[in-house]
Amino acid sequence: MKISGSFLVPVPQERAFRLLQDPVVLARSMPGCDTLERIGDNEYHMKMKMVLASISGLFDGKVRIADSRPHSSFRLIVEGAGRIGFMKGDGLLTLTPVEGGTNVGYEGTVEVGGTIAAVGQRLLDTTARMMIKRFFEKLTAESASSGAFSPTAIL
Amino acid sequence: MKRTIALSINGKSHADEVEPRLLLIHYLREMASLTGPHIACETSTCGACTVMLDGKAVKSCTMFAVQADGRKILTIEGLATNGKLDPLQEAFWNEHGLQCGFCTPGMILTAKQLLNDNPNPTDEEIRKSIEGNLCRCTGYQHIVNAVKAAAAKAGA
Amino acid sequence: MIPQDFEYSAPASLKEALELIATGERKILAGGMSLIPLMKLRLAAPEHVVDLARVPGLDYITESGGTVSIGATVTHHDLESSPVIRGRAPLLAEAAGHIGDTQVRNMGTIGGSIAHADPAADYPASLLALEAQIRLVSAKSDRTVPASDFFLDAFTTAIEPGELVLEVLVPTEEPKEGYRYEKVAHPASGFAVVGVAARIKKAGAKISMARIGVTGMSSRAFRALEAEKLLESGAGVAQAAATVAEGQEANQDLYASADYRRHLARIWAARALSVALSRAS
Amino acid sequence: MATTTTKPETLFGKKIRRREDPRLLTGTATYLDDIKMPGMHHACVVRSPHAAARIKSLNVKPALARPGVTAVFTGADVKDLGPIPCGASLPGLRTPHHHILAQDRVYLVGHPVAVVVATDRYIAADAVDLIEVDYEVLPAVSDPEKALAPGAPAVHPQWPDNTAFTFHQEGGDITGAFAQAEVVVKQRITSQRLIPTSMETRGVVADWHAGDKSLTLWSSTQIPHLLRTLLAGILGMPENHLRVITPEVGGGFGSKLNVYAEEALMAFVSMRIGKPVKWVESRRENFLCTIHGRGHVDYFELAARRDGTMLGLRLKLIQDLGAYHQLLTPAIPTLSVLMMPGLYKFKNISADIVGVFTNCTPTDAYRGAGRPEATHGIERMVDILAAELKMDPAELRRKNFVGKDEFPFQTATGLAYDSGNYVLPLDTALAEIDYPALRREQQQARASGKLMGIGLSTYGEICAIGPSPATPAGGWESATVKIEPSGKITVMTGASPHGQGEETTFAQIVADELGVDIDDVVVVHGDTAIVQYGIGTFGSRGTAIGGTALYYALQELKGKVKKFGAMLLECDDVALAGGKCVDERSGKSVPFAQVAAASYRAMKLPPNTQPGLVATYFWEPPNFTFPFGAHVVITDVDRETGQVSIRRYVAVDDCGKIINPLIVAGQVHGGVAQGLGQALWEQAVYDENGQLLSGELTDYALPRAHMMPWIESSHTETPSPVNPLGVKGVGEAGTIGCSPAVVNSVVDALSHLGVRHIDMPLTPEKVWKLIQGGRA
Repeated sequence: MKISGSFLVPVPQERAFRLLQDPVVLARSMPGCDTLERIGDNEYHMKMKMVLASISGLFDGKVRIADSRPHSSFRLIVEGAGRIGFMKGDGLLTLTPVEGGTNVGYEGTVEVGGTIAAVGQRLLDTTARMMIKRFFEKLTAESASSGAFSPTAIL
Repeated sequence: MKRTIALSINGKSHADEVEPRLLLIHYLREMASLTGPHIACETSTCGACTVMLDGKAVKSCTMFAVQADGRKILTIEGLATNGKLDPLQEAFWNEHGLQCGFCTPGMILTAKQLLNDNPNPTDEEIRKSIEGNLCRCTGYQHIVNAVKAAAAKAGA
Repeated sequence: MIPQDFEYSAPASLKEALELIATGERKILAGGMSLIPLMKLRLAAPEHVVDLARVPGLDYITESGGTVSIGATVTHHDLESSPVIRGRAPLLAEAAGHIGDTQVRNMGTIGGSIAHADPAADYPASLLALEAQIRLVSAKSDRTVPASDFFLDAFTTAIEPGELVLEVLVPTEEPKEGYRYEKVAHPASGFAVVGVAARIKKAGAKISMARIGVTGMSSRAFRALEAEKLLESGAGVAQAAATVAEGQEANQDLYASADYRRHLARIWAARALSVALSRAS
Repeated sequence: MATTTTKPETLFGKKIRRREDPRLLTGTATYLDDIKMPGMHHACVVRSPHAAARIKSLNVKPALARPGVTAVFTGADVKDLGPIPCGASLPGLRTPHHHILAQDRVYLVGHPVAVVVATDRYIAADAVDLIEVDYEVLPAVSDPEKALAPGAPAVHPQWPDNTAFTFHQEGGDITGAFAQAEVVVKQRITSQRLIPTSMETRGVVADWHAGDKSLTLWSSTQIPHLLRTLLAGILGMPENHLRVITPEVGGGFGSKLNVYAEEALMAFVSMRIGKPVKWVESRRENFLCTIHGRGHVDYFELAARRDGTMLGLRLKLIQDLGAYHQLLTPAIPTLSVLMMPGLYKFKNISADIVGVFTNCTPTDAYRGAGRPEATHGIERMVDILAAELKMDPAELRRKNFVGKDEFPFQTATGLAYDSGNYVLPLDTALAEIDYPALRREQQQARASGKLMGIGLSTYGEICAIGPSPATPAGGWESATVKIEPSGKITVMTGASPHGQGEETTFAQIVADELGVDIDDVVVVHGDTAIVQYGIGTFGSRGTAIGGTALYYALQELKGKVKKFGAMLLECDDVALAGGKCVDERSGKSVPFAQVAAASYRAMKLPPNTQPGLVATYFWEPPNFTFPFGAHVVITDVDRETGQVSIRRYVAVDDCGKIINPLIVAGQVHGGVAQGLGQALWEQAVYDENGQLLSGELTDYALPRAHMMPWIESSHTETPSPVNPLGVKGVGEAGTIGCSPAVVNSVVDALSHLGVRHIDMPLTPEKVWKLIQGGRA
């Protein structure tokens, strides 16, 4: 499934770019992210608990940052697998300065498998959009904070 | 932790210890040995497991046995009285309202509620009332005929 | 398809129920029509299920002072066939008749349905159009939230941890009002691809009040405020209906693209409004 | 001895209510999942969530540690068992070794990886979640045309072109036909993947008896005997140590005409644990692990003269096979080729099939099996030609039909159509709807902006499959008829029905032939220990072949009964009527019970006659049968939404002689429902990675009661000369006739907007977009 959209992050482009690649910020912003642990350059092991009303599932996966072009674009690849299925999101994020901050455009694909693919296709698009929205909302909130992140967020 | 439930099935009292997660359909089929209600989907879409709970058609695959504690259940096995088929069973037979028969117990019990609520339904009302019961064999036409025939007989 | 094991409580009073859900991960079971299929697929695996069925007195439908009160465990079937609802909130009765199928309507409850907040559920469109209120209680609180503040996003409501839906409060429709719930049902699931609830009051030949709720199109049900305003300021149904999807993101799935959903919302809004208008006197 | 004169009424052609129904109506029938045995274990299969992956590691220990779990088996345990067989043979066919459990690689979502065995099905389900499999995900391909493109991921690494076979068939002079053509119409037509969805999923119970090294296996199958033979091969056990029983079968539609991994797997499990074991397929497994149907991309070219004479048809057929061959997978598209010419007399055809591997569920026989695809193709092409020539589609059909005096008719595909009168059902159907008046109404509707369509399908089909040379496992059928010592009659048929009502129609045949009360007849099927042998019920063959075998067995038996009857009545010849042998000259008679008792007691035997009253007949049909008919559908299309509604559905079918009109009507209705499902709603949708997105009944739309139109069904009766009953078969007719009629109707509704073709299913959005101006 293809996804695309954009959000306004109310900080300058450079800072937006840094925030979006900061594992601490990512860990706090990605919905359900429990832990994010560095396993290589721009690569992190992630544990996630997705909760959507009654639906919940534990996922074990990876977050990867690639094709980074400071401060204009990079690819964010998030994948996870658990008992209820697996998912993989691969998106190109493009940053452009606009009035009031930075416009972050995203374009990419979401793949799912297992039970969530078999029974969830009706809700996949809605859910993906909702998760992305939550991510940017959290990111915006993070960007408003002092920037002094607690190092214990990364285990 | 297991719980004891007591309920009436087809007029007989039953009491059993069950896990809370035990689905009513499994309780009926495996503990009460009533294999008339069938399992054909896992998403509450097909109606093959339909039984009557306190007089209303429900999907027994989408209910825990513990929810039926203290209540009255009618399965297809309890529909005929003293060996005499219910008018709906008789009509399904006369009108060839079944082929492989797998959906039939659920179909009949849903139709039973329809005729209880609305003794003289139109074709459209019949079709609407059984929209939660999938049949892959009959194309439904003979089922509609059967429900109409049963209604006509009851009205006669 | 077998659920994971869980602990089960069937409290005998509301107080007990609220105490049970005040702590830990407790999932409330009402009719189970949304929860149990998810549990069978193991998409939901609550550790503790609290069944409301034994709590007495939650399945009432009463009317007083211009408000119909509907207890959380009233089933869709009871709602659809209730003389009070049919007489005083007929839009809601019409919506209830569109939910699922006979068996689902026999078990499913209004409280369970709105708490689940499926973006394609039928009730939210009508509750928005009716400007209904939802009463939420917990061991420590008791508050009433308008429907417009209740449905926040897909499967996301204003319900806080420890709260449950106690009742839905619906201002009575006037007998002269016209109403309609129209729905494009998904051929497999029966969920609303798009559902539109419309209410119209007339003053002479003019529309004095219009309320439009739309479900299924977006990640949450919404009021088509622009269309309402247009109708109230003398615009025709077609002109007003053409605006219902404006400013809303639309869902897409195998059955309908986002564009087609928007289109359906406009068409079915026009159809629902036309029927509502013809029913208004 | 009484005398009798009244000739009993024959039951052939009568609406007899079914004899199998009382058990089904009262919930007392025994389906697979109703079987309960002491010590029975439950199995649950661990399946791949990926369409293509290497299994890096597999850890079963946590599952084994779960109390109640008896065993877990993986690919290594079953690697020496034989592969799941493919019965189709085509030149150069590539057949992947189809292990019962994945070895080191998985090829489709749902691929079985391990099996968990527990004392309780809840525990087995829990334990499945405890199996840890580490996959290295590989690229997959789910679209057959993309699979053929250079550089596509290879489903089976040893065959990088994903081509399982190519097959060419030609008849007549195709080059000449196209050279002569004044007009050629071309169209790409797809027949989407469908999921058969019998209401009862598959299931298996296996019970190993170590003492005599025998195995009893209950399976919800359409082919108990073939299953036994093939399973014995997989397991490497003597066939006569294996007994296969089909309990009540809750629908098949071709999907249970197969040998599946789980059947062998449960046999293996029971042998290993020494206990009976049960596996019942979940609906999701049914969607992923039971065969799918159709899956065609067809490129048609039809050559004709300007006067409408059709000259020749070319077809390039791309068959999506899925990841493996099941029993008949590669053979199904060859049936399409056979049926390509439809009811038309042109004699030049050319077909090229490419069978393509994809990382999807195997396709195989689903109601119609190859024939709906072909019929859809030719019936769409005829309409496209009619539009091109601005001819009335009914007129164009009449012009090209094989004439009623031209039978047997040799087709360019090598068939001999047995009998027919193709104009008759078409004209009957058109008269029924008042075709000219409807065309006038359509003009008015268009003038006022409304969209209504009239669609025809004049279909033919190949039934009674089939003569043995054309059927991989043999195409005959068998029957044994036994008059018990008490005079009651037991029939054992090799056709294993599952909803088709043969317990009734066969009893009707017996009652007529022997002149006995139908209630004295019991029809037994589906147990290899009781029934002689048989092929099974599929391909609209049950009555035409199984019924004919019964008919001939009855003739043999009658001869013997008459000998005993004549001996008892001391006359030369007797007639059979009213449950008696009657000496028509003297009027004396002797009841069956007495004749039977005498034959078993054998105090005295007629000359050259053995004791007992049993006859067995294995009948090899000399040809297929060829039913036909006309379906006419009137649709209204909602201009604003693209929603199609069916105003009238008229079906005039000719399935030869009709034994039980009630049952035939039921077959037509059910068939139409499945055809309509394909035309309007059903579609197995895979994403690019091989995930089945329409993976449950909440997304895959089966017709429901409120979605079905009233079907106005009637018949013409052209007897088949192929069998003495004159029957042709009706199981698939509705499905085959339906979908082109519906699509033709909707295209007709939209034709003045420039629409020429729409691929199924005709979803509202697809139709709406065409109304918006997109040509197709």
